[in-house]
Amino acid sequence: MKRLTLLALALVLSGGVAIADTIKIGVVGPFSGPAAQQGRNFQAGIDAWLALNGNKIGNDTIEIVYRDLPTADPAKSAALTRDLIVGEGVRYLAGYYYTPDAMAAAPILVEGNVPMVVFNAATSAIMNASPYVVRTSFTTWQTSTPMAAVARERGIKKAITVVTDYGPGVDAESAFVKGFKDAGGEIVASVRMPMNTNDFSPIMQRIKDSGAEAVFAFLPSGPATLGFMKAFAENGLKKAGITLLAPGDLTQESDLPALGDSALGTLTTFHYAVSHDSPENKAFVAAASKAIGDPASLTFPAVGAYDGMYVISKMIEATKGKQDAKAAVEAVKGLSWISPRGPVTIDPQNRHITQNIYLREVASENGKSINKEIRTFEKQGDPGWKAP
Amino acid sequence: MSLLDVRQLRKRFGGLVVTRDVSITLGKGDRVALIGPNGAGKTTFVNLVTGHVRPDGGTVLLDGKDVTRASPTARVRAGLVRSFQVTRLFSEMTPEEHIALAMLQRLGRSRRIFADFRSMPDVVDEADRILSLFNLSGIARVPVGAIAYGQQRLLEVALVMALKPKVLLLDEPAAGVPSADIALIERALAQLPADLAVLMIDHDMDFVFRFARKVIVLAAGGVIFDGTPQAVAADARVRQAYLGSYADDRGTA
Amino acid sequence: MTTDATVKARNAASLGRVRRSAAVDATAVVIILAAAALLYVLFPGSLALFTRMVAIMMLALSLDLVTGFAGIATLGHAALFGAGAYAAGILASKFGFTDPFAMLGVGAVAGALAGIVSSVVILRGRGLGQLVLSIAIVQLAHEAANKLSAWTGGSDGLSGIAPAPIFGLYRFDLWGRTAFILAVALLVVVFVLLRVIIRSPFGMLCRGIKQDPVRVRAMGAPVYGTLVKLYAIAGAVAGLGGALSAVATKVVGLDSLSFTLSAEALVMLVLGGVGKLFGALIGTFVFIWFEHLVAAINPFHWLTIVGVMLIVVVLFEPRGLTGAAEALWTRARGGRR
Amino acid sequence: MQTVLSIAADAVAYGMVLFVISIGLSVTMGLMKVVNLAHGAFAMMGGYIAAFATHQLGVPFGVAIVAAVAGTVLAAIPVERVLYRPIYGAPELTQVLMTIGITFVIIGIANYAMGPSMKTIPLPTILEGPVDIGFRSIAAHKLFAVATGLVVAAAAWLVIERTAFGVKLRASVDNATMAAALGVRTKVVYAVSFAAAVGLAALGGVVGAQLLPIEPYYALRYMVTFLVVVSVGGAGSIPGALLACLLLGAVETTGRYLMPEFGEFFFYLAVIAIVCVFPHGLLGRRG
Repeated sequence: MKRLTLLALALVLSGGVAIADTIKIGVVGPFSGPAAQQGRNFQAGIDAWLALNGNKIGNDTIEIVYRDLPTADPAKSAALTRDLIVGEGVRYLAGYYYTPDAMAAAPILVEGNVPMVVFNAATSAIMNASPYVVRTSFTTWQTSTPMAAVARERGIKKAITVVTDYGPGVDAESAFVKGFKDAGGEIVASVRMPMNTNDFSPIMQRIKDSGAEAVFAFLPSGPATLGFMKAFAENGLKKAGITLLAPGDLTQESDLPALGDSALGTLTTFHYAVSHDSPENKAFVAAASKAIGDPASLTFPAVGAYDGMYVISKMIEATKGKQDAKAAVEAVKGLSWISPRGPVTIDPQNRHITQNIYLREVASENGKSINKEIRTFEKQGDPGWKAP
Repeated sequence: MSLLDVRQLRKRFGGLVVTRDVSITLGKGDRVALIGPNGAGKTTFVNLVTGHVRPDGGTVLLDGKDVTRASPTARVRAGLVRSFQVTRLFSEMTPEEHIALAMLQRLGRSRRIFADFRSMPDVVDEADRILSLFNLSGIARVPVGAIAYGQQRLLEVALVMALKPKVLLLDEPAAGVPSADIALIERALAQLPADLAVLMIDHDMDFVFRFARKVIVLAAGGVIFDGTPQAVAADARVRQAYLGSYADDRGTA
Repeated sequence: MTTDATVKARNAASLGRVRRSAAVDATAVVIILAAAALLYVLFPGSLALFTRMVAIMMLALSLDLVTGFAGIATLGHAALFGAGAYAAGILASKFGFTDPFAMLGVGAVAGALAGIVSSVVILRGRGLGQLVLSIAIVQLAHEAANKLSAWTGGSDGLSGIAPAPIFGLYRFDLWGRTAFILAVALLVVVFVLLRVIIRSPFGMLCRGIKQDPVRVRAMGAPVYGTLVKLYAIAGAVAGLGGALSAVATKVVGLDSLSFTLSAEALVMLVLGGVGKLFGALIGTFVFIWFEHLVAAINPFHWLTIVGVMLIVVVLFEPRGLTGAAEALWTRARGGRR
Repeated sequence: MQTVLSIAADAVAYGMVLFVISIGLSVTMGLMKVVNLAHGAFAMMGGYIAAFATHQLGVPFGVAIVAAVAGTVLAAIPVERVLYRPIYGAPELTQVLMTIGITFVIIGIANYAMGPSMKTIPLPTILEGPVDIGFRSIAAHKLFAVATGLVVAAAAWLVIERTAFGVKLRASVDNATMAAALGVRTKVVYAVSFAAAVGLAALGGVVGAQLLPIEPYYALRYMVTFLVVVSVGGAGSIPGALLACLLLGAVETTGRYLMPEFGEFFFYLAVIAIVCVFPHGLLGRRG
């Protein structure tokens, strides 16, 4: 432990030396607690990548160091990140499920000379918190914006937005409202629901009373989505022909079995569906399913982690095992490859991933609910990002 | 001038009158006993005087000032102190700390945040004097939870003494004390300052008669007797209401 | 009767006891400093974690004042911690006052104010009602911080806090050395002050209120006012902890105002031993250290292990780790005798 | 008017669901004087058993409910013997810690055994889909929850207030030594009451699962809500708990409809107001 620390110290101070050694990657994610499933998906994505590509990059062996951060806790995130950099001597940081956790870690990167690859946290502003942040997930703006076009194309004139009252919810609302208004639609109301909403009936009443033809909804993936979807069906909104639109968080694959038939027909836009039809995805899903154990619990954070590992491997290759965060990040700017989700590029300007966003419909296939991709919006950047 | 002057105190709970125009005066050095059968309204009377229950009518004057509407703590600070029938002490604190806390409160120093009573010679001296007066010096630094009940009763008296009251209401000071230790309590009571006005409520008649120079008898919420201990036994109404055979025994003895 | 000489001797003995208490405090300080130095040398890479630990120790100490010494059960104490954290963070990020001591000062004041406000509400309840009111307070504070996102950053957290170097000399470095030393210094100061306060007349009054508020009132002392004042002091300590967290980690999140943190602090305190300041320190240290250790091995089972730990403590040593240590110590001494 | 009625119906339905889940807690907390934070954990246990029974064993809903109640009670008996007996009559703080500990362990076990994903309990066709109640349609399972709540409330009230067992229970709580001296086997009384409370928790977990889905963190997620409604009602008072659930359900539902963005404020401000005015809860017994 002590020696490793000293070694890390030497590496930090000397800027790294190009000899064959072990390169540690620190991964921070929710491995316990209510979001443990998403953390397991991080792990599955990483394990899938290692299974398909091995743990050697050139002469160097990579080693993953996990740190558990069960909930959004920026103070703990900052402490864990420092501990990983100076205590464990990691040369790459990865993971980060929640935005505040990524925001807390970002200011440390320059001083630590460590790049960070965000596997999930989906707020646009993270990219401006440090020049050493690269992201392989999505932003809520990115996944929500195409939905506005879909709604207009389907002839919807009046829509209501219903989002959970916190950062990502507000992002989703802003993205949809902007897109929908720009396309000539009318937003009849924007409702923000408190985080701890158990009974969605009054919200459904609001939707009914608003006279909207469609509702755009955002809820964080988790138990509340079930209540929301059920309330939507039970309060007769589905029957009344009101269209439910949402970014894909609402119908993540691991929740679909629980949502059951009530979710059928729901339209969502998202960057990844486990059912995506491509050889890259087949290979990924096979490896990741094996890694996670229960294939039904495989969902979107896994692909963020898988692609994140790819980006990190390219960084290591480019810097030849040297500790040089600037060069590593430069090397992946503009990097393009075929991800399990489709073709992707790291935007050289903001280091966020440019990708296809798919319109999907929840459909039943072989007795199993899936997010069936029915349309592709190609090469979508992050419309929510503003140059600092 | 009287120290405690209770005039026409009245209280009813629902339809039940529990205190019926009770008037009592206590002067300097008075030793008065308040007795009465169970349910006579003694406890309510104490609560009315100390301010824990608001009266429906009447006034309470303490040293000439009207305290009828004053809060219980304000009355304590004005010099009206009570003791409890069931010992109420701080089980994790020592007798020394009890006395010191009472004194600090009296001296207006109990709000101090950066101080230690052990570095206040006046407090240490007086606490020591009071404790030795009650023969508690030996256990001055033992947590109260670990000392004998009789000693706790003594401490209760010592504690109220440390508050230097003008008027003291003693609620059954000998309750629960083994009869062998009653003498100790009596000795403690004898140590009370001569000019203090004391109103004692108790059941133990011998105890009351030895202590009090005046006896007030309460029955059904009203005062039915106010006179000397010698006369109380002879009073027909009291005999009827309360003393019964006990008074007869005394008379024939 | 007492002569001058005996009075003098008695006063001298009494002052001797005061000095002995001071010596105990000094020993405690030496132990804290030695432990801190040991951690500094052995785990130089983990100082950031230890700094966070100290911030939470302040919360546990503050909780100990209220729960351990005055007997008020609360599951909403993080409201005071969060008030300090946000006040310090907002001062730095929105008003540009980045002096760490200014941030700490503002945090303490905000914590004290939050303490007064929550005490006014919490003291209206008794027993269970008190618990529920305390939960309501922290939930409202959490919700308010979420709504006021223009000031607090909402659920994304408040970032952009860049504390200036201490005295303009010692900047907050990557290794977290400056922050750690600042944290330990603050902890020592707070610890000693609290020891003094507990022995003070005011502290005796608070302990008295816990054991029998009726008796305290019968002595003419105010119960309500005393408790509000205690809450203000506790708030200042918790607020200082929150501000320290903001200074050291440069971010503040909604979790600092959460029911979860409140409950966790209570768990740590009870683990260490309620009613003893050292208990708060040891409980926090053991809990967080253990969490770190177990989480590194297998995070999935962390909750189960904490649960078992709590059950074991309640069943076998309700006085917590310090209680167990005391019992061992007494037995060892008894054995030698 | 239509809207007002509609919101009122939602409020009643939500309040009754809360009530069905919380009533068992009213028994442990009010009558047995145990601040039982593990109540949600037992409700969750019931939910898991029902989900397992319907999905894996394919039994009908009614049987699943019985299995959930029986299974949870069986599992709770050793827990009561070993872990709850030592904390009867202990200070609130001790009870809080013990029951939080139990909750954590149950969550850990649930996570390990059942996985972190949500579990659903399929409803029989009769309870699925909306029912027309004149001015609007409402989910049948909500009506079922309302009916269950009313039946359970009536039964619990009868048992506590009108039977010999109820007398023994109240006597044991008020003065255990005295009750024992009078020949009441207090340990048995406590164990039976606890079993009943846990059984009610399991029932609530199953009936309420459509609104509060079963997953490992169920036990923590709704802990505060259960604790709050029971305390506001006045621990130990069945009518009080019912009143509190309806009142807070109304506050929450109306708040969510009128000003959803301030929904949480309404709920907790109402809680503070009620507890400040009624320190022992709406219909709580003093002392």
